[in-house]
Amino acid sequence: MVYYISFILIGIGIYGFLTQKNLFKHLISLTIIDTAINIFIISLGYISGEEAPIYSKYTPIANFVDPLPQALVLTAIVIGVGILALGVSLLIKVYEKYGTLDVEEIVAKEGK
Amino acid sequence: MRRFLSALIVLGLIMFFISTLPLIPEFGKASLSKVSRAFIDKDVNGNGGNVQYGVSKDLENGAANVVTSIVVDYRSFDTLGEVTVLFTSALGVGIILSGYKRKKFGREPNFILRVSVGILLPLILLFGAYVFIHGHLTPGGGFPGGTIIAAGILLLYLSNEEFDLSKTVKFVEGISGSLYVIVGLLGLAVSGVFLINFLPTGVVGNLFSSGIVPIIYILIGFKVGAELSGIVAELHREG
Amino acid sequence: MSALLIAVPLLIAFLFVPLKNKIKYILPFVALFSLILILKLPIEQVNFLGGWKAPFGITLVLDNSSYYSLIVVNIIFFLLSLIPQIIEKDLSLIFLILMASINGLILTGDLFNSFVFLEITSVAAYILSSSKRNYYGAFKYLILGSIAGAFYLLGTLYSYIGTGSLNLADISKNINSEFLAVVPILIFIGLAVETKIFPLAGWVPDVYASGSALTPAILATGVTFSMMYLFGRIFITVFHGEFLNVVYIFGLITVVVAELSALKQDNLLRALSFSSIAQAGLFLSVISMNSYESLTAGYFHLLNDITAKFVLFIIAASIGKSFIKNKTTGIAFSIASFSLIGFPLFAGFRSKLLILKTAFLNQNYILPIILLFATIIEIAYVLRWNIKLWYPDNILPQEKEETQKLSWNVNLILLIVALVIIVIGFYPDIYLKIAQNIASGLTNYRAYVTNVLGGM
Amino acid sequence: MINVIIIFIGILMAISAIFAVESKKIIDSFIALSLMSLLSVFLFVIMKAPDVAITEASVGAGLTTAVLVLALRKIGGDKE
Repeated sequence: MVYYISFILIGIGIYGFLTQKNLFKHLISLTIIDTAINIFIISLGYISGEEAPIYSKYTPIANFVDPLPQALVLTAIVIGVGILALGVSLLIKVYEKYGTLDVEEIVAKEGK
Repeated sequence: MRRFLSALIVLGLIMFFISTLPLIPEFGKASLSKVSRAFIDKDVNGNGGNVQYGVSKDLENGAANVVTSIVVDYRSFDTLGEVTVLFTSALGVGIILSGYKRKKFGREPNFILRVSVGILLPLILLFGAYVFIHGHLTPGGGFPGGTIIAAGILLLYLSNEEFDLSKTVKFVEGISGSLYVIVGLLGLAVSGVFLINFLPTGVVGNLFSSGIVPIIYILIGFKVGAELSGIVAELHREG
Repeated sequence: MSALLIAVPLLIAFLFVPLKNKIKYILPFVALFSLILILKLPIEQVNFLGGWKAPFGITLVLDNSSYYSLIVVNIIFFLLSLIPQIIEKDLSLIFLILMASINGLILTGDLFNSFVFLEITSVAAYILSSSKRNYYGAFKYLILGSIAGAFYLLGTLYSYIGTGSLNLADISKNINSEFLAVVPILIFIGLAVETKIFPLAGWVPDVYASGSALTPAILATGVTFSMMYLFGRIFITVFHGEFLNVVYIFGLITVVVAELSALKQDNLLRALSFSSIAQAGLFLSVISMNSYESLTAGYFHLLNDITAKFVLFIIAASIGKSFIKNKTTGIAFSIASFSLIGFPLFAGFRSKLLILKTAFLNQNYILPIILLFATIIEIAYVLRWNIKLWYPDNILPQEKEETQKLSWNVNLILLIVALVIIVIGFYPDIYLKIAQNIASGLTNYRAYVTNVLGGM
Repeated sequence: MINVIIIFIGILMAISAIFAVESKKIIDSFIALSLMSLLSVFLFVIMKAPDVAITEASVGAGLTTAVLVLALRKIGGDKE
């Protein structure tokens, strides 16, 4: 079930990237794709009936879902926010240089 | 036309993903891989198994939170790389946005904002510190902890016109990053392996356990906090 | 010990954040240190990071192929660090990080770890490509690169599900044919942006032709080489040459499209960028014949290409409209460009000959035709640019005043590299030995698996 | 029961993702994006990944939105 959710979200992200002309929308599409892939990865390690992979008073013995995908997603989220911040700062400079964020207008101004 | 074509591409992509569904286990019916099994049992080097909370001691890795043990110990090198990504992008934001002046509001920030920051900020910082100090016991760790601290710093920027932290941020960022690498190099010096956990691991579940894991997570917390605060500060300058 | 190649540049980058301006003078020493360290390292060494054994922890693998790739990449970095004029003042830190990440990308024996290093490399590349106010090109590169990175991550996770491990050697041993139908597609999309395959190579001219000399000089040489190494490592060693038929077709399409576009350009840097795409396509289609000979030919050609591109891009970005004031630079440019088209007696000729030989050996007749076609187009535009730069027709007097003389160290390094091109044209053994070692390391996947996982 | 919740969250996520991509005002897309991130936090909690959930909540839903809004303010607010 969760698989379909993440596939549809990846699809929406790619669709937004292909159709939208505002550069902000491209960054948003990228974030949607990242989130969708994170959900997909976590769902690959989910085992129903098992607990979160933390030893504690309530779960003293190992009955855990797969912890490795969770560790990978942790890394992926942080990388995603780093790239987003970089993209945002580039976008500010693009706006400063061209006065617009519309792809077609920028391409037209580049040509001149 | 463009929309139709894009929809077609997207549909093809989704069909491709759906066609891979028979390969992957049904939702909720995944099985643990041998790697994960060994991580959970802390049995990579063959002397673990049957870990019990508050009882097992001196295992190869003492973190109660298995995800933390993977992130900061078993796959610590990934985390070093991840911190580097964040470091590089914070640096890049600084390079790309250089030449902006400090933001001037023109009028006093909202009274409620100013007063509540004074009350909230210590709590936010304390909570952030709690999250990354207890990263090996409870959910959380250096990354969310650092982000929470950065959120507190953002509040300071929004409420106080004179506030500037960029020098401190650079300093903290550089020092904590270097310390991370130096801890790794210490392992190289002590036992000939980069990033080895060379401290005693203690009892699973204690605050002072699992060797270098809490130390590294605290360093990561400071580093992530400093980097994200740096990014926020750069974005907050006057355009 | 090989971890030092990554740790030392990173440590210096972290330490010098508060003193960014001093770092420029340290770069050559760091690069030299890495180079000496590599030469001192023993080959066939596997480094288990954190002391966790192979399928569990992260490994750094130093075998024939990664050893020689490291030497190539670090020589490039060393040469670039000796030209401090082209490194803008804030970019020195990025240079260090790029060095660490490319060393890591070549050394790593873990699929997810290679994703992390891929992202570090890309982030550093985005920042480099934004120099000279080229923000839109960098933004385009960022979006494309990150979406490709997402696909790479998906491929990584599929192979984790298929084999229960992230270790390259373990995946190579255990992956089954069902997963081999899916994972290579995702990884191919993930690497297509960095290896400049046709539908996803649209960012290249915008980024390389920004006018900065450093950006193309690093991205088209060191970064491209390490990406091609990673491509070979993953597709040849790990996937045993599965999916390479598709790569072959994409490579040939890339060659044709890029050469035709290069012909149309009226900006030298853009023409060179398209030529860079074309050479990448040629390389990929050559190595997708998947034999020891074809890999040797491919990497030999790649080495010649990056040597020539190193010279061409630096000159094209830093010189004005003519060679009037820089005769020596002009000579280096002409040598490199003749090597690019494969003029007899130059290095490029040797590698193109080797490619033809391998193709006929494999009874492949499409590749030679495409190669011939590409060479004819290359001759057309390379000669045009040489004539245009040596005998500029309508140059204004004040433009002539404005062109500056390049300083002695740039000229010296460019001349040395140009000399290397000529030497390789007569004695190709040095480059051939590197290429053969890389090829034997990549094709011999049984040795790789036993090397990493121990005798099993 | 858990399936119903997941489907419900999934539909909400898809709607907010479409809204984030298609909305005319940029600030609206940021809010929709933030909402989508928050919903994904629920999914992470359901799938027993509290570490990821807390990270996504602070990074994805919190800081990402802050960064985007700061950038939007910097280029002079919402046009169109």
